[in-house]
Amino acid sequence: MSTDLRTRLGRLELANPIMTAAGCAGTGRELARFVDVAQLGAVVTKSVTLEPRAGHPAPRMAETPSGMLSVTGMQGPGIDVLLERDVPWLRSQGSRAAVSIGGGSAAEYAELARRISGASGVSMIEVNLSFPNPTGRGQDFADDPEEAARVVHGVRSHARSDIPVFAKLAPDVRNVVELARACVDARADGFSLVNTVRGMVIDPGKLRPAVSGGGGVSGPAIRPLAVACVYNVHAALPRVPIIGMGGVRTGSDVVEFLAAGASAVAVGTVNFADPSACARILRELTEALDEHGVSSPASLVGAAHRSARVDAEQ
Amino acid sequence: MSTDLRTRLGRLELANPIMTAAGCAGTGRELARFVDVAQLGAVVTKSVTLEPRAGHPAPRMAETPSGMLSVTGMQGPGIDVLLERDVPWLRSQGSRAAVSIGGGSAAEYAELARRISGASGVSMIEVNLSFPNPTGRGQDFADDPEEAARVVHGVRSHARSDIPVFAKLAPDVRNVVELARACVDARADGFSLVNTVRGMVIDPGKLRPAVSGGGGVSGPAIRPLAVACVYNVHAALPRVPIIGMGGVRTGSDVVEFLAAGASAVAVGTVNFADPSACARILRELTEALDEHGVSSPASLVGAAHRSARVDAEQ
Amino acid sequence: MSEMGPVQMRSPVLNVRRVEAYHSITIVAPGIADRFRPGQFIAVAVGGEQSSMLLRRPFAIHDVKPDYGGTVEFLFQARGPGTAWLAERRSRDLVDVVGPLGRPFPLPRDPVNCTLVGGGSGAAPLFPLAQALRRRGCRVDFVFGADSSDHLFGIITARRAAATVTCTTEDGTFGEHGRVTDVFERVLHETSADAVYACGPMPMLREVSASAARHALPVQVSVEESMACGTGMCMSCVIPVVGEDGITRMVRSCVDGPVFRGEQVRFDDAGTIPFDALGAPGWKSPDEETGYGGSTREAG
Amino acid sequence: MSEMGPVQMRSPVLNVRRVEAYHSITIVAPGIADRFRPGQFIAVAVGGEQSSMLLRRPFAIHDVKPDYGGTVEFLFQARGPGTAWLAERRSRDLVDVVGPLGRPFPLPRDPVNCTLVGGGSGAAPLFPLAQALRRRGCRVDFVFGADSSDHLFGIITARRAAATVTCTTEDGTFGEHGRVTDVFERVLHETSADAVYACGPMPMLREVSASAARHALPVQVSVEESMACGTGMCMSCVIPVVGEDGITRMVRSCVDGPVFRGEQVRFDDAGTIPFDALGAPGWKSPDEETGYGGSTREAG
Ligand SMILES: Cc1cc2nc3c(=O)[nH]c(=O)nc-3n(C[C@H](O)[C@H](O)[C@H](O)COP(=O)(O)OP(=O)(O)OC[C@H]3O[C@@H](n4cnc5c(N)ncnc54)[C@H](O)[C@@H]3O)c2cc1C
Ligand SMILES: Cc1cc2nc3c(=O)[nH]c(=O)nc-3n(C[C@H](O)[C@H](O)[C@H](O)COP(=O)(O)OP(=O)(O)OC[C@H]3O[C@@H](n4cnc5c(N)ncnc54)[C@H](O)[C@@H]3O)c2cc1C
Ligand SMILES: Cc1cc2nc3c(=O)[nH]c(=O)nc-3n(C[C@H](O)[C@H](O)[C@H](O)COP(=O)(O)O)c2cc1C
Ligand SMILES: Cc1cc2nc3c(=O)[nH]c(=O)nc-3n(C[C@H](O)[C@H](O)[C@H](O)COP(=O)(O)O)c2cc1C
Ligand code: FES
Ligand code: FES
Repeated sequence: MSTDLRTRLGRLELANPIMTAAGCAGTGRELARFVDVAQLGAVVTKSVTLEPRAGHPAPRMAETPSGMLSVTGMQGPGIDVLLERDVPWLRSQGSRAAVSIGGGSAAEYAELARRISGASGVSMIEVNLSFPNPTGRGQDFADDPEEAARVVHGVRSHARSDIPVFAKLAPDVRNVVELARACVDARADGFSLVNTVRGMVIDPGKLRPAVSGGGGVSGPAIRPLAVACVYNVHAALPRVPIIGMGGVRTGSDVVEFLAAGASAVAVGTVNFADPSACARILRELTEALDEHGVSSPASLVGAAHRSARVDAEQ
Repeated sequence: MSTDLRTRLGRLELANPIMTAAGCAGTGRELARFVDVAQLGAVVTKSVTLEPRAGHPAPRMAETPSGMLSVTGMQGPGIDVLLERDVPWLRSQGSRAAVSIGGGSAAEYAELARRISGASGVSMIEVNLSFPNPTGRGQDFADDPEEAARVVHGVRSHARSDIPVFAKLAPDVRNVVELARACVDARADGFSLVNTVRGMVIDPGKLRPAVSGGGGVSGPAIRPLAVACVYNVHAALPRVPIIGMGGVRTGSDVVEFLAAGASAVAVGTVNFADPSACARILRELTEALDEHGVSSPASLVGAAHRSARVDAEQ
Repeated sequence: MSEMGPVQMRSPVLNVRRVEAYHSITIVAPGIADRFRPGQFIAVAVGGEQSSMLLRRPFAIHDVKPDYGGTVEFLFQARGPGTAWLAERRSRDLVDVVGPLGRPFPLPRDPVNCTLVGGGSGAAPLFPLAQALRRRGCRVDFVFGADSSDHLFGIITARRAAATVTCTTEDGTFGEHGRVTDVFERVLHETSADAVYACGPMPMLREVSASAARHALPVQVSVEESMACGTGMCMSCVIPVVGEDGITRMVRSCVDGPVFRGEQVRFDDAGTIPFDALGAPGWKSPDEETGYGGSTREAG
Repeated sequence: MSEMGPVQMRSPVLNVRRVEAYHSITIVAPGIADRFRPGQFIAVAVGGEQSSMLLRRPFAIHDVKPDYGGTVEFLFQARGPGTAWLAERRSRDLVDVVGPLGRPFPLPRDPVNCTLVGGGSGAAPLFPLAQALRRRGCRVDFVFGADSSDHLFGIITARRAAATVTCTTEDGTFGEHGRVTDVFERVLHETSADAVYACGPMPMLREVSASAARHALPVQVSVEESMACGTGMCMSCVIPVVGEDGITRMVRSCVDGPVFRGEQVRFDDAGTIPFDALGAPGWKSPDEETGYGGSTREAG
């Protein structure tokens, strides 16, 4: 069967549903040594702030069972360098660039959206809400639906109308559906699910945290948490497009996320383990679609909800 | 060095800090075919309800990377059978019995505490708050600090005063510290951290949830989430004893939980993978204490906080 | 730690070989071989110490021999990553194994005629059963069914052990074209069967049990429910079974089974909680659940 | 996919042997051998496809040979579970490897006198460096230090390649009793060193860099910062390095290193974000953090 991998995320069309996750493919250049970045659905850049940031001191990571713990502390060059240097490079490669943003206040997020809209070449804005909120009662913006909505609303208002705004949420919140509803009410165009989950590793020899203050857990270990989030948000908001992520390692993991309700998926930590993973996953996905006898990934989106309904009716 | 493994959990003294996690050692009899249950700190029985329960239909589990997803739906014989049949058996083996309880309302939890207090042989009550709350605005009692506190308060009021009441919390709540404070204010004597984390697995062939409705993720995959909870609760409430659990597999994992602030640990999913794990872990812990040059597990409790303080002062 | 309970050991692999579409592994496991009774299984850890695969894989014991103090053979199909890893084992590798587990096939007191029905790899545990039956003077007749000829195994051994061996394949590549259930009743008649034993997929067990019931023959079935521990600790392998008292209970197939009396298993209700099962919602206390905001977790 | 960038391949193991306290593995990896320049490393996947160990382990390339189209040798100590797994590999096993990675040692244009300092397994990458230097007509002098004699390796090879080889052990079991830094300045004098290369633990690199600076000698150091990807994608391997412009940046030791000019590495500030580093808190925009209720996650 001839497969058509084209994927719609709201108004945005991608060549295929395989993207990179923010912070997990460098600027795109590092990944490009192993994978033809033009062949990916999109490359999402590491969350960028207004100003350059040096990030968290090393050690920044520790291995965990089937995952890793990390905290980079948003090290990055700042939005201006990103727009002048990295986004044009991605465009020059024929790649779609999505920019992930983070800030210390709703105003900073809005300003980032404004600058991105002033430049060219950015296909999507991903709003990383797992950023410490200095004033809110939650620790991150994402821990409080109201604060999250305020940020999303500001970004949507300042972003060019043709650039979709996706809200990125983490699974370790009281109720991810409640949060998602708040973001949609604030006019988010879609969701990126999920960010890392708070965790800690203590070095059993040194008796101290391996990464000071703890960090975020990512990788296959959190895949079931991510799939549950995608499933629940899709059940509640079936028309809002979702980019699923969290431990995607194989084509069959992509099928799992599609069936849960994601329209596309992003590959994160597995790029570190297997730098050519994106290309392999794309191949495996094509084979899996064939096995299911469908010609496009869209046919599988939400399939697990349909089978659950059939079960319920019987 | 001669090691003294005796462990205090508030007023309760255990022979050593290795316990079994609720629902992960059967009634104790199943584990007893592989491990001398009298040599454990305590055996925690599967969460019991007032009436017998048939539980969730099969399939009830799926393997996940370094973990598993499960939902048994609280299958069990009901409190009366537990107190007449299983607790006396554990006592006859010379084992300490802790009973985990669950219910559909604060009144049910309180009634369970009353019945346990009327019987003999129960060393501790563990209050499983990850039970669906039919009336609260959170999905589980544990999703809402007020509801959780109401349950804990009811149990504490109806339990015999010499039976410590431990509140069991899960990591996927907005703020586990806030929840823990609410439970302590309601007179919880300690905490069991953590319960499973909500997740889902979708069968990529059948395109449907492998366990209908999803379930709880357990095992080494969630260990970093569990360690972070223990660390944060201990930082906020350093005098409240904690039983740490979530993916404990080796003696060095025990050291990790002790250093994070747990006074004892429970072995859960790993009993399924390695039925004699508890005995092995106890040996490994003894060796690890030797390597650290300490004679008791208590010396390591909270060690990671002390080293973090030293770092901060330098 | 009961005298004859299961043991856990690191067993050296004696040999690995292909048997048609299957892999056969023989391990040196004296403690397990000693204790074994036909119908019991082992649970094997897969992937090594740092494996991401936490759960043991259950396999029926196909043969035990006295060599090297006691060996155990099991036979499997490489399906997923766990069995793929097992298929790569070489002799002298160590595997961590627990067994023997589960309730064995009960043996008849008298020398009666027994028909043994195996579907696919479900034939594996019937070979040691046949031996035990023959030692008691029973006549044994085999009925084997599989998708195709390469999913049948041990036919020569079976012919030595049994009075008759009848085979069916769904694609007609060996024996009769069709399913075991197509020939089963005929074999019952031809062999004057007094008792039936069966192991294979649930639909086959259901039909075999129903046929046996129609002929008023006692039938023991070995079920293959997905298992996380195999030792009775996790409650994941339950099926609805009617007890002597007429009450249906959700029982663990790993410790209360895998062998059950066919008429006691509620095949049609497998994968559900029958409304009349002990502790079912509505049975006494309703199992209320809210649909609030998402999935439920293991909360019990 | 740049022509001379790193490649990823499944390489067969040619052989595994013990070298004193180390294990040496040689793999057949033509693409890596072709591209290799001294100082570069490989990143090896450990534990097989279903491994719970997700991250690759970085190892310096110790030797490349033209045999079988190109072989690569690395040398390691079995420390944790990943290296323990590697130590169990046998010839013909396949390992998934990425390389060559990182910035190689820059070579002098002229035939100068070079002192190469290795601490423990840090000596490994200095052997191919020595060969390359000798091909340029440089004089090579080795200084090796280790805890004890069994942590020194390749002394005979070193003696063939170098004018002098000086060894120190902390327990005095071989060579001089003490640390490399105790003998390093003496060797510099005796050999009229023009340039220094060093690989080993951070404290050693710091002292070697400081000594070289006192003697106004150029020094290249290869650092060993803990790495998650080795390919520049994860930002976990950063150290503070002063650029040509005098500005300190947090740079990735996997792609911007592992080889740096000694005087550019802010050894005393490793493991911190120096207050004057580009983008440090207070440098421009303060990195405000709340202490509310728990740990922070990766949020960037
Ligand atoms: C009592 C019993 C005896 C068995 N005897 C045999 C035998 O003799 N030969 C044989 O080939 N197979 C047998 N099976 C099935 C065998 O256990 C599975 O094929 C095997 O576990 C699949 O593992 P995997 O990693 O390849 O597959 P995966 O699908 O990756 O396994 C994932 C998880 O699902 C479980 N699982 C998957 N399929 C089954 C299944 N059919 N039954 C139970 N659990 C399953 C696994 O144990 C594991 O926990 C038996 C099962 C049971 C319960
Ligand atoms: C550029 C570079 C070159 C290296 N070359 C060599 C060499 O030639 N020979 C040698 O014996 N060792 C070398 N190392 C160190 C080697 O990578 C570690 O010993 C190894 O990763 C430990 O893995 P493990 O699973 O045994 O230990 P674990 O402690 O279980 O590893 C857990 C995690 O920490 C990381 N890690 C642990 N120790 C180190 C370390 N010292 N450096 C970097 N990461 C670490 C691992 O990569 C892994 O991600 C080098 C490291 C780097 C960065
Ligand atoms: C099959 C299974 C059944 C469980 N049953 C209960 C239970 O009845 N009550 C409870 O509080 N926790 C229950 N848990 C959670 C465990 O007690 C434990 O908190 C959790 O699994 C984390 O520990 P682990 O990773 O070591 O398993 C269960 C877990 C599993 C896997
Ligand atoms: C090292 C590292 C850096 C990350 N940086 C970012 C980031 O800058 N912004 C963001 O939204 N998510 C970031 N993430 C989260 C990932 O984009 C992704 O949401 C998460 O890791 C789950 O996917 P995975 O399991 O495939 O990695 C980072 C994750 C890792 C491991
Ligand atoms: S498999 Fe765990 S109880 Fe049967
Ligand atoms: S190890 Fe990932 S960027 Fe260096």
